[in-house]
Amino acid sequence: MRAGGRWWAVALAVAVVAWAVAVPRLGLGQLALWEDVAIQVLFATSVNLLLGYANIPSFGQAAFYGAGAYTVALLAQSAWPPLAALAAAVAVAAALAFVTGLITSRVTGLAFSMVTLAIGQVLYTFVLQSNAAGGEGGISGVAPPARGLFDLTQPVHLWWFILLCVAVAMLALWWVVSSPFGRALTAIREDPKRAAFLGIAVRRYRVMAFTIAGGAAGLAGGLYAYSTTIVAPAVLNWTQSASPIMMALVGGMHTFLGPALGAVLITWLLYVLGQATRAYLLYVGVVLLAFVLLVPRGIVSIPDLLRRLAGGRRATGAAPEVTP
Amino acid sequence: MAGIDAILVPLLSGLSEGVVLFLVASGLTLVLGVMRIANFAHGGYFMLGAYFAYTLLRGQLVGVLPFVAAVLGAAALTGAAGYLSELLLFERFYRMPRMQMLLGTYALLLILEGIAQQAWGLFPITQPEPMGFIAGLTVGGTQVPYYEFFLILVGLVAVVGLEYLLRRTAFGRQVRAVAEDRLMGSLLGIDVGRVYALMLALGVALAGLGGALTAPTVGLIPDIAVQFVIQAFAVVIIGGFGSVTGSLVAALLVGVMTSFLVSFAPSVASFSLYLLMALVLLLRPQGIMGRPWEEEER
Amino acid sequence: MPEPRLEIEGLDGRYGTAHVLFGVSLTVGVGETVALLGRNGAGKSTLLKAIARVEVETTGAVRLQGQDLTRLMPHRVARLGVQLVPEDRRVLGSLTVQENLELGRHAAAPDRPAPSLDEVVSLFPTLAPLLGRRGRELSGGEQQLVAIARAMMGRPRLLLADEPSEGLAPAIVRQVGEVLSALRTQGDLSILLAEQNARFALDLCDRVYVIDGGRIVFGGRPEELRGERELERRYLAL
Amino acid sequence: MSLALRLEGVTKRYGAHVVLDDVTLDVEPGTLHAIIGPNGAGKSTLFGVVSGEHTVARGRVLLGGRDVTRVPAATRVGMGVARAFQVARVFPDLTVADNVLVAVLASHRLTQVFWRRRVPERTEREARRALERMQLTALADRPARSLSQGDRKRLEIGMALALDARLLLLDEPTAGMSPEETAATTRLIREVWRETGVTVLLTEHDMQVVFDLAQRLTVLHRGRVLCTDVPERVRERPDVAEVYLGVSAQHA
Repeated sequence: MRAGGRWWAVALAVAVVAWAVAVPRLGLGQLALWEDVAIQVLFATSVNLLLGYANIPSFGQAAFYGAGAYTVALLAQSAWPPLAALAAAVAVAAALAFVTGLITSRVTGLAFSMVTLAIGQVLYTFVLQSNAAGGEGGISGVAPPARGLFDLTQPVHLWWFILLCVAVAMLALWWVVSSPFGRALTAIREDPKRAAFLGIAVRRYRVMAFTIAGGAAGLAGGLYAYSTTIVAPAVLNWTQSASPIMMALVGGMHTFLGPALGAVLITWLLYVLGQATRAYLLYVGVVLLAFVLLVPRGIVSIPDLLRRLAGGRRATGAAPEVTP
Repeated sequence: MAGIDAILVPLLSGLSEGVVLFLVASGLTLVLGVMRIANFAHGGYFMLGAYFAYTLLRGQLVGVLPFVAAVLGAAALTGAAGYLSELLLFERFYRMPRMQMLLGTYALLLILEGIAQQAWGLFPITQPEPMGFIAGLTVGGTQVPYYEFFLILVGLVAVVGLEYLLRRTAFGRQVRAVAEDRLMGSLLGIDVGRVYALMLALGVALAGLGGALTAPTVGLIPDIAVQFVIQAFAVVIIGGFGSVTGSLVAALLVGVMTSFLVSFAPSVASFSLYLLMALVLLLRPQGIMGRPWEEEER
Repeated sequence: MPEPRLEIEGLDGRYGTAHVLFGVSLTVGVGETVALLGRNGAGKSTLLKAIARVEVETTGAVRLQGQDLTRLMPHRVARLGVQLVPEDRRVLGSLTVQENLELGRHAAAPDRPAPSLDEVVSLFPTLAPLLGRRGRELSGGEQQLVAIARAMMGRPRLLLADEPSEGLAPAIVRQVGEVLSALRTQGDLSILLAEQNARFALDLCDRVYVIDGGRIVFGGRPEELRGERELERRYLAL
Repeated sequence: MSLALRLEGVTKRYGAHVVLDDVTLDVEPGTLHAIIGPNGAGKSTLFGVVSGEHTVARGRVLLGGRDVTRVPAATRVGMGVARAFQVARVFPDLTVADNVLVAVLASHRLTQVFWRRRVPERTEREARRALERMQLTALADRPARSLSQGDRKRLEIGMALALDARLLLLDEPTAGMSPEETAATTRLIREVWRETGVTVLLTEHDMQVVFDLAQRLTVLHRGRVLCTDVPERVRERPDVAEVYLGVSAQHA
């Protein structure tokens, strides 16, 4: 991080803390919304480790998010302490991701997207049938035991607990992307064949990244279980996989904080629209389409875009006349 | 004969369900094979076809001929909607990086579903089967609805029609040429943009046809758009990307397999499709009829 | 010199970020066969692709009988009678030879009606027994003949042939040469022939250009080039 | 540090098409060896066979005496085989410095380390030195996509050397370069070769470059080795002029 970046980081941290203090005063509804925002920030960032950093186009991350959520929900019934339950959620999700990664490591590109999508769907339909996981109704009344450092039955305590977990996980992900491994991932993203001829075993790195991202998604799912207290099969549905990808694109892939920004905007937008209209999907679709067509590099690219527009030059490089 | 109907009845019902699956999957796989785009919005067009059929018939009980006319009309309307969206949107999608392209079609899916929510509401509506099709042929003591035979017939016509179009006509030759080598196609004077627009219209019309034929058998809700497209994708993966014949085999296999499982092992039935897909992926990643899928890393 | 069919003036070309053609000017007359010589990477293919409007971004003028081509889609250019036979031939592997040939018809126009299949096959007798074969089952030489025959199905005004002799055995090269020299006498067809194989091309052409580093460094008659020992040494030979 | 390369009767087919036909070739350690031949002669395929990208139908590939015919590409990199591509393949969105850094990290097998945030100071230093050697320090913070073709080629050679290469494969190192860039790259290859003593195997169309650099020359024609000799003698062979130039000897 450069010197200017450090000031930005400090300013960002101050703003986040200030907001975190303010939210509990806005009422329980707002608390639930902003808990969801924090969780989606983590989920979108974990997905972007794959999309933006490694160019692994997974469309099945809901499987790991949902696995984390169900793990916590099931363990809460046996009164596991929250940290242990969350650790288990991460482990289960990461293990599932590892196996999925191994199975799918032979396919790349569009085929990979389709395959991960379908594998996610296997889990979804399986859980729909499963009595242990509560079938279509899912598991409700997920609650942490009322003891320990945090009394998570208190909404404000839960809020701080979720924020803390998300913050720690975000730091860990930041750590990973700036490590030597993170550099290797970006190299693979740019040109896998080139990377192979530097002696990097591309497939193994893809599986590793997939496992790490899966674990982080599992944590997000586990926190979601505590936040909403209900885990239904819908958390595993494929639209749940599309949503963090949407957030990453809207915020800006190829940057660390872009997806987080996208998560804040989209989650908040969904909340507002959900209250205003029954056909909120239409408006979400329009917003997403606008980003896909007009701002494909996301919110983080907007200042740059404006600068270039102001500079009188065209915002995007002119496409070659015809390239069939 | 108690034995025959235990086999024949689930077989017929499986085949008829497989036909609908085939119609939707063949449209998807054609678009994938020719334009190299995975169209999430495909399910949206399936849903539109179903609602169009409902709207054309106003949900009334009608005879066979008006029903057939309405189904064809719904497919044509859906195809027209597809043609329009190709000109407005897909033409831009083709040039995008993969994720952006996928999200573009996903946005379109959300928009189509949202439009349906506005236009037809969130609650299930029903379109009865055509008069005379509710009854059926008695097979060894069990009634098989005529509607199932009708669906199988439609599937047969669709297979022969598609095969004829792609193998025997000048347009089909252009489609195959462009699918294999887009650049060479345009060097030979083929208007690739026009072929693409027509192919999307055709693919989407097939989804619309599938939707219209499904309308009498389900409670119509906008959410079928999201649910059905994934099943169609699974069939495409099992059959092999871009292969119409593969989709046919896979769709019929899935239909019949699910139908038998519903009778014998109901708990496995609903996700057997995805299990089969996982199995195919492990043993033969390119699908039953597919060639190894080569794609540029982007 | 016959009246010009293709005129190129001050053409610059780019592949993505790489600048590959610099101020290229040349003409090909009606009914003329012109060779474009140069070693690998000199810009021959790029120039042909720039004329056919594929892959290369250009500035400058390219005119076909007075009509500007530089703003057209490639299929429009093809339908005006410009047929590129690309270096890698691009015979469609999943289609039969006959289907490949039939595809060539799309470039024909009312004033240049497509020839019949028999007419074209009579020019390429080797192809007659292969019509039912799939493109991917052909040898390199057969593919080259199919690619040229396919282009002729659109009754072109201007045939752009990119290294038709490349990678072929001497006997097959001779055959391709015979076909091309037969085509020279076909109506008023103009041919622009890009080659590394100087001997092959010089025997076939009326005029010759030499291109190097994206610039035209020589233009004249084949006899004149044969005299230019320095040119031969630097751009074509050791 | 140099590695000997030996191909014994290597045959490579694509379907019915024979690309390499019974190729036997010896590259002495520490030499600058060029392979020439017309398009389609099989030069790039030969590079693919040596680097492990392609498998062979028949024959053996030996590196420093060890049979590596069945050894995968990544392992051969570990033995010191480094490759530069015909169209320079660098990581376009990474900076020039990061491109080299990834290569250095890979050579130290550090790329799997995700639990340490910082890149070790030692590797940073090494990467800086590699940049200096390639005279790329001024461009260090630019994304590689903004480089000219010549600078990209230089960067790619720099990355190959950062791998501690013992056998350097250069596929047309001056293709697409201006005359000035060609001259500079030729100079650079010679310097690198002198300094490190690495074995260099290169293909090239520009005969000037070939005769400037190569100690030995192999002419490949249609997948077969026509001859291997010192450049002066190859130049005089009439059959080489015939197949390679397509101009009969009396014109040349």
